Amino acid sequence: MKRKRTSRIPVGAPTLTKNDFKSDQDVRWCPSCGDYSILAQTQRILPELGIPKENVVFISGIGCSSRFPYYMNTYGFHTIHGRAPTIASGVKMANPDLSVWVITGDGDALSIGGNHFIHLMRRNFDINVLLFNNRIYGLTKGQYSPTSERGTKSSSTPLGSLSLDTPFNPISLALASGATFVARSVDIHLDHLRPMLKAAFEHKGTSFIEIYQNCHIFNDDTFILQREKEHKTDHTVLLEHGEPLVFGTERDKGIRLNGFQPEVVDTTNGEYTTEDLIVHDQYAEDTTLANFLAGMSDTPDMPHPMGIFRSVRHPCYEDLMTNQIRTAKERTGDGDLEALLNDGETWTVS
Amino acid sequence: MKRKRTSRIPVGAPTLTKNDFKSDQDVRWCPSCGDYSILAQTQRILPELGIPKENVVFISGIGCSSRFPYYMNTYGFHTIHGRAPTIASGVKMANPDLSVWVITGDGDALSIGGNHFIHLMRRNFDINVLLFNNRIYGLTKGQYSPTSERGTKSSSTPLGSLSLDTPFNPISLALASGATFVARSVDIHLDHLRPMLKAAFEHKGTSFIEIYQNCHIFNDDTFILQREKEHKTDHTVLLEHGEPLVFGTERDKGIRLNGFQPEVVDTTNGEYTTEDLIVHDQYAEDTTLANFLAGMSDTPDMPHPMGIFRSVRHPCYEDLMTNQIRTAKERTGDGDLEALLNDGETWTVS
Amino acid sequence: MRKPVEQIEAATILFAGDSGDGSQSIGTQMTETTALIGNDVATLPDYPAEIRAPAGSLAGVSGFQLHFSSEQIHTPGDLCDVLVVMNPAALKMHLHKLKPNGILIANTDNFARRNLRLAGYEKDPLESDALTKYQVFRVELTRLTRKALETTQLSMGEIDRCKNFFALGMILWLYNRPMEYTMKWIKAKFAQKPQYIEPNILALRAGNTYCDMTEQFAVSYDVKPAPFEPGTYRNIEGNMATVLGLVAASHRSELPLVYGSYPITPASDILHGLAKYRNFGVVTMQMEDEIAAVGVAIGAAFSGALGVTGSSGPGLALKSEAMNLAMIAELPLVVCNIQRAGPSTGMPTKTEQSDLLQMFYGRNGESPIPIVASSRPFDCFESVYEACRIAVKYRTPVIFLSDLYIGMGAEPWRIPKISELPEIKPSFAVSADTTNGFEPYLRDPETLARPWAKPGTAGLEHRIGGLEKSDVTGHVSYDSENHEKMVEIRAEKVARIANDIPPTEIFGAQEGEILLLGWGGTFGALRTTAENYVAEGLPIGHVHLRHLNPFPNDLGDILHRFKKILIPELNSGQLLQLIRATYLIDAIGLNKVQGQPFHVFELHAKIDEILKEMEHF
Amino acid sequence: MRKPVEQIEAATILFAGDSGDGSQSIGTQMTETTALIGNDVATLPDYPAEIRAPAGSLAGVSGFQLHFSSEQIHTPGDLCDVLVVMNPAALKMHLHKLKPNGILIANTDNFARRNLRLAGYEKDPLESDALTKYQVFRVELTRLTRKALETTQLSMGEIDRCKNFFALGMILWLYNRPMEYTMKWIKAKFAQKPQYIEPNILALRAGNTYCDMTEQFAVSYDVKPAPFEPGTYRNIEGNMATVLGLVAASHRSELPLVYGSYPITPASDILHGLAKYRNFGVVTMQMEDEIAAVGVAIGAAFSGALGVTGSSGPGLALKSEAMNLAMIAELPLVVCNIQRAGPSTGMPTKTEQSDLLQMFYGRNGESPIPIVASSRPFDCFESVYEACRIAVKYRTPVIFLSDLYIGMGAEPWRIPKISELPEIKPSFAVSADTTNGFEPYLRDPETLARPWAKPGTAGLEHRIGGLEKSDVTGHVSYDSENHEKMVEIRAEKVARIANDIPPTEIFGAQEGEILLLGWGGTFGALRTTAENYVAEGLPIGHVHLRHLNPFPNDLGDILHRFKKILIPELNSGQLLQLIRATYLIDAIGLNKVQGQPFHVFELHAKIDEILKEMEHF
Ligand SMILES: Cc1ncc(C[n+]2csc(CCOP(=O)(O)OP(=O)(O)O)c2C)c(N)n1
Ligand SMILES: Cc1ncc(C[n+]2csc(CCOP(=O)(O)OP(=O)(O)O)c2C)c(N)n1
Ligand code: SF4
Ligand code: SF4
Ligand SMILES: [Mg+2]
Ligand SMILES: [Mg+2]
Repeated sequence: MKRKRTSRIPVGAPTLTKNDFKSDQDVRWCPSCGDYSILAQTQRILPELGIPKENVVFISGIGCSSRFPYYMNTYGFHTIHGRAPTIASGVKMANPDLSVWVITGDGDALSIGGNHFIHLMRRNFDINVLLFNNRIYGLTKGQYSPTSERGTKSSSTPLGSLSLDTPFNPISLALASGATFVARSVDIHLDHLRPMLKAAFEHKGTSFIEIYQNCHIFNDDTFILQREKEHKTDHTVLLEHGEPLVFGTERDKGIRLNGFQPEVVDTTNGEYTTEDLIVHDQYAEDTTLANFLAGMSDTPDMPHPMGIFRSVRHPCYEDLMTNQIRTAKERTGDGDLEALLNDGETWTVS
Repeated sequence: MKRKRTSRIPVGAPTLTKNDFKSDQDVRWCPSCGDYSILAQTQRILPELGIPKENVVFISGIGCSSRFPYYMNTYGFHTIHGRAPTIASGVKMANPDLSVWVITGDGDALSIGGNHFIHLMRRNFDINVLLFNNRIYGLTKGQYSPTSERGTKSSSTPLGSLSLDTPFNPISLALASGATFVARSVDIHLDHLRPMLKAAFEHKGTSFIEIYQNCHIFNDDTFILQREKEHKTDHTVLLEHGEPLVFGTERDKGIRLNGFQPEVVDTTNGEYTTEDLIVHDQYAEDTTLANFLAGMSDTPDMPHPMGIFRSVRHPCYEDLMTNQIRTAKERTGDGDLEALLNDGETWTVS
Repeated sequence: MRKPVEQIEAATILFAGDSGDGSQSIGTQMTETTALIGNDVATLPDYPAEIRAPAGSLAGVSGFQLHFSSEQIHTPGDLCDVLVVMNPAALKMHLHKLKPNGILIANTDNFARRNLRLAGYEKDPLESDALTKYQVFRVELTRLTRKALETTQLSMGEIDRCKNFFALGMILWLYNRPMEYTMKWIKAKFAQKPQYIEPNILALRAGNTYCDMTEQFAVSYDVKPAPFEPGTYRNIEGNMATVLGLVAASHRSELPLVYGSYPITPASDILHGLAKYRNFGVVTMQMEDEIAAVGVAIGAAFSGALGVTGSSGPGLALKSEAMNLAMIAELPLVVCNIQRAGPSTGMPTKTEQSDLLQMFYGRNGESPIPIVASSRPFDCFESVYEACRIAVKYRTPVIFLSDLYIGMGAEPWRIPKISELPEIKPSFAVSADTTNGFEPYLRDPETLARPWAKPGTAGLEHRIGGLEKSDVTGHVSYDSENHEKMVEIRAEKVARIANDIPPTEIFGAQEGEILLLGWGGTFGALRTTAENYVAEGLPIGHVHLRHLNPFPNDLGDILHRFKKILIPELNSGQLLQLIRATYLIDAIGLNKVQGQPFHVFELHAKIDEILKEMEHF
Repeated sequence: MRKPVEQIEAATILFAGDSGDGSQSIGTQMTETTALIGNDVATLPDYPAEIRAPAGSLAGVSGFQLHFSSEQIHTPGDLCDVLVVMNPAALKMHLHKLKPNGILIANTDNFARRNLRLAGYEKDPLESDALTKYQVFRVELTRLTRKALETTQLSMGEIDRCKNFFALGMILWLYNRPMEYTMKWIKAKFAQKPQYIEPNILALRAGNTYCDMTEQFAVSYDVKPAPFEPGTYRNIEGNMATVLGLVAASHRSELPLVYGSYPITPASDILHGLAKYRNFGVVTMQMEDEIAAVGVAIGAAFSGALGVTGSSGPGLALKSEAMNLAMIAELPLVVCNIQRAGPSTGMPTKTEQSDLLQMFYGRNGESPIPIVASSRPFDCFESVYEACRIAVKYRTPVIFLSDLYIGMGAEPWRIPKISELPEIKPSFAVSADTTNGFEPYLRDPETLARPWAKPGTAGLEHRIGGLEKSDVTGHVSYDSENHEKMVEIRAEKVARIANDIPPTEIFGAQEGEILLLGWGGTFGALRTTAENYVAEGLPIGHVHLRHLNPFPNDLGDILHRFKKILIPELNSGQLLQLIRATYLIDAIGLNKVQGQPFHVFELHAKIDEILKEMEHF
């Protein structure tokens, strides 16, 4: 486990529970919205992190997902559309001791907020970003989003005017922006989501999790193949460090490299064995493998990788800045205001 | 050569020359600025494209580089900081017949304009984007930019406060955004730059060229290894479709895949031959190879690839939109305003 | 035996229930039917916050009010004659809007303990004395609907979703309205899901019959058609009228329409609406943000199209830098602002008029932009068309102001003839007229508009941009005097638009005691108020401004003809501030910042107060 | 024999040449020396467009004007006593600023054909009659410098770059100033490149000696020290004073300073300056754009730091949405706007005051934000400090307005004692005082400020945001009356800041004919003008506002004590508009929108005209 700056609850203090993290506000999402599950898992893992509740801050933009902070009995700021990464950076910079979480949607993070998103990744503040990807604008009633597939029918692309834009792959974008921790999970895969949330917390640096989330009202079942029990074993592949990429209900299929392209092979018919499969390396500094895995979800008929694509340790912005300050103070002493004001050539009139 | 929509000069019409593309404005860059060379090469290739001058539009943001349109005797719009891609998209959408060029800098495109940049790439308008990367903000007098290396000393990071952000790799970012044509060249490598500019024009879809450009005043020689004759053969590798990645003054070195990482090998000492080297495939749909090549310039001691990383044909936004309009007109006939206003339930009072 | 029918002049009905109860759709149906049989009608949908609140909660109540009359009306009514509530929360939220002795229809099936608690009632209000001053009709709406639909194949959940049509059936009976229009609509609406057609019609019929049969309802009402100017009419919402106005301007000017937008309540409907008209060559581009949205519109304008963008509240703040570029580049551009309650994210589903000063001044430097405001739902058509006309004629961005109240409200609209629409002539430059070659800032001496030269036109190659430009040549210029001149020309160009504005109409007294001066969506309340006073013979006038920048040339004169100027606004006094500064008149504001439109009685109260004071002194 | 020395009261010198000629650095040196020997001094650098223009062109001319005196002065002077031109373009651009009979020193070596043509001269003006009304000194500056440096190891190009110090040497002689300060500066400046120390000093000396030797210069001048209040002084530029004011506020409040910014002329220097003070715990973050820059400042404020952001023109437009968030979230935040000439990109290296109304109104909804404006270079220190004080005390964003003219201008500053600085007390909430737990919108009854509870404080966990908030609890609220109440409270909170404003000082007449009312960087010109009239015994007063929102409580009274209110502004009349609307006074504007500050004579002309009219009627 990496050293985190966030303070820990003192030994012996009463332990927190899930309920300590529930605020007094009624949770307001549509029935069956995937957001409920993500909220519940977050409230479940937080007491297990060993940090005091008052050190936790949730920052969000605007969207259905961005109402999240209101339901957390922690510090929270429901800011403006797309700008949560900037505000979160300020919160963290001013107090590196806080555990800062950004809650965002596919529109919030990748449409209006795309620039802050990529810049947050490259600065590597120790912030955790949870992107609730439902491939739609929920709050504004169902327009297509930057992750909607080309040809989506939506309120802004009604009959005769399907969407024309090629979607972003959030994982690829995060990797290209220099993200040091990149993972993917699913709203209702509780036993997968929780460890991912914890791993994001434990990672020192910006952690990004794309969470496939169902919008029951405006984009129901867009992730049916990756979400539902009966499909998911054939349409997702779990990434585990050091393990070959095996999947399928019978764990009989694997991913092999064919040139530079992924290929699904049957590991039971004798042609290939697990030896031929790609072995996952989440700690690789080079992003070629992670990029390759990211591309799979854009490739027809490929299972979508779930888990940690990349996890590497790079210096965090706030630490580098704190160091600069410390070094400067060591070099020239704590700032002396009197001396500063009187700096340079002065003269005295009496 | 792919079919471009842009109209061609009729056969027999007088041919244009470089001078036809020079405006009457004095060119105002510092002496020795790399921008001069890019301007000259652009003015040289334009007459060779076979399109009428009046169909050419240069759109820029703000920065030294963004003054470019003033010097071109074509249509031009020097817009606002970072927004050129949006305005160019509107120009192209309203008249797909135009040849639209975006001129931008590393700050303009990747700092304030980062979001428009990535969205332009994914929409794939048939627009050519030339990014003059000098790793600095020239116009505002030398602050570090999103492509400046970490630890840069600049006017905004003076003594004791070196820059802390990890730079973007523009090529990686373009690829992750779905760019269909991605290339790199150097301001003063005239014989390389010109064919790149032409290829960008010929490509149907958004073409992106990162041009290493020297800012003589605020960031002199940041690309010395890739720009100067005495270094460049060892520090750049030319990408040529179907060819192995060979470089070096004696063309004695090559790039081999070691696991998922690039490795420089000597092809003369018998251990490896050109057979072992990576062969470039610019037309690959899958971006793994292109991503891998992009990553090389972030890897210490690797030569920087020059040339076309990727060139694939995807539908263009403006064509898809034009099709929607055509289809709608075919289906329901040209819009009849009278009928539209009287649509739905009406009643008459007399 | 037919129950007696009473003739009345007007009625106001408010449907209210949980967001899922379908109040909006039966409200719309009642509006359609009422309009089609010739009443004048005005509506006010009242949405809860954008996100679904828990079923049965106060925050989840959705309402739809409509007012119809045998006379011309202008507002959805202050208080209601009939209130239909689907649950206790709806009752709690809206009871205060019911007139004394008004009709309350409540779905008793939803008044169980849980719902009462969610609405904050200790005990069932229907059983208490609190309602004695109303005519209360307790109807087991859910049970009756289930009964009526028991033979259908639908699940219980699906059946319950039909109960709003039961309620509509009742109201249609109560006001003697035919069911046929609604049936037709149900058929069209469920064309793809035919299993729902029959059940909804059954529910509608059942509600209707129920009233006929039960003794509860003794009398029904009739409202005769209103006198309308001859013409063909349809019912229209403000945002839809904006959509049509834009399509019409594009058609009439023969400029292709490029609408760049980013979704935001309550402007999104314009994007949704326009996206349907590809057959008119309409291009809609949902962009990554509001900046990109105005960017494509500016680019399209530069290319020679009709570039339009639309947004609300925070979106306008984001567009301001680019609007300023369009201003200095002197390109035609229309920016639609469908105002909602601010500041910041504010209350996105509530109405307000508080962006006026932002539209005037929200840009760095001296940046005059004309502003045209729509006053009522159907007026959005003409006003946005006028915005396009000005933009094209004067080569300038123009702001079109609407708001949530009129954008979502509906009323009958006399459909104009195409030939009645004013001309919009782009008059593109086709050749360089001067010996110096093409001069992109050589102006039309009358309008001061600069030439619009489309890329693709040989010989007119030129460069524009956001740096100050030299007069005539358009070259970049840092010259002091040129800058001052350009600042003045840009201001003068906007000022000259006043020459296009027809003489201001004063309703009521042409001079006298009080002038009600308004703009935007308050028209209905102000005009109704003025009518009332005029009917009493009091010297009160009403002027409603469509053009806010520039003001009409005759406005100063008019203001001086009245002793007091009262400026009611749904903000803290923004037009007030402009009028005071411009005309140095001690105008008075009546300001309401509640996310809700004015009630006529609020205006009456203020005017009476002023009149009293005036007598006093 | 020493040449005669003439005592004079004041002098104005303008150095002008190509951007590469070093006018700025010798101007700054002359300023330093002059300040150090005790004159009052004011400067005006005049930069060309941001991008280098071709050498010798008109667009490439860079100028530096300084005015020094044995009396208190407030402006860099209207017309010059001495004009030093390094090339014909500089002459062309600036000759009109030279007083009749003024001294013109020209580097004749640069008046060759090519340069003349670039400046648009047909023939050499130095040879023509055009200059007869001036004292012209033709100096072969380049040749003389080369000669003086011929023994050094420098290349010809390097030698030529020393010629500005030759010119400075001449001016130091002309005004009897010591060379030592400059020599010290040269040594420090080239500490890393010592090969340049000696040559530059040689050039300086050579220029000085040249004047002593040549017969051209017969007389030199002396300006005695000015009377200053006792204290320790330094020379300071406005932007540097802003930097120090921010560091001081951070230090005094014990709040760490987090400055988020994106480079833009002329605000970048604040970023550059603050970045040097890591030892004060100052965090500077160069962000991806202006939105991110204000975003980090807001985040830092939420975290309990002093969040500050700074920009100019278009950058402010971009920040407006987030400023609105800070307003409704009621967080302390300081937004610095170093104004430049707009609209749009405008003229980035020229000055203007045209963002005032944008700062007031450039946000959607009712969004009151206090505004504090600095009036002169050294006043930036106190004004920005005051902005921080208000932000922290009232928990509100505050706008600090400065401009390019004062930001880049310099003057002597009496360095304050730390103990003189007003107190800034963050008073963080530490516990929930009520039985309901922590209530983030429970206000201080006097200031209406809400509590500032830092994350990390146990028991005060709470959520805020951009949706309308319920009074006291801070929960999201769509309630109509709550909204109106909150809009009123936010306005009232800003209004109460007026209680902190000391009584307004009126310079000159306390009542009478004309009041000059100004704000911001026009202070110098207005005060000088007022002094002149007061010296003549005319009943003219001058009030210069630091607080623009709210206005001081006594302003209305003061305005009514004068017959005419004249509001000179470097815009088209923005304060004018506010004053007219607020006080219904027929104030008159004097407006200059040329990217240049006022000249005192322009103010005189206007006042004389008004006085004449007043006599008339
Ligand atoms: C500046 C601005 N523009 C637009 C909006 C309207 N808006 C609110 S949320 C949203 C998109 C929400 O989509 P997403 O981020 O995917 O979140 P979801 O609702 O799907 O969880 C939009 C367009 C806004 N609030 N502010
Ligand atoms: C909204 C806005 N913010 C900031 C600026 C100031 N500005 C102009 S150009 C520029 C950066 C230029 O850097 P780059 O894009 O790399 O271009 P270069 O000058 O290096 O060619 C900045 C910050 C501006 N003009 N507008
Ligand atoms: S609209 Fe979709 S995303 Fe939003 S709350 Fe409802 S189901 Fe969830
Ligand atoms: S500052 Fe740099 S980029 Fe700009 S013109 Fe000069 S050399 Fe070129
Ligand atoms: Mg979404
Ligand atoms: Mg650059």
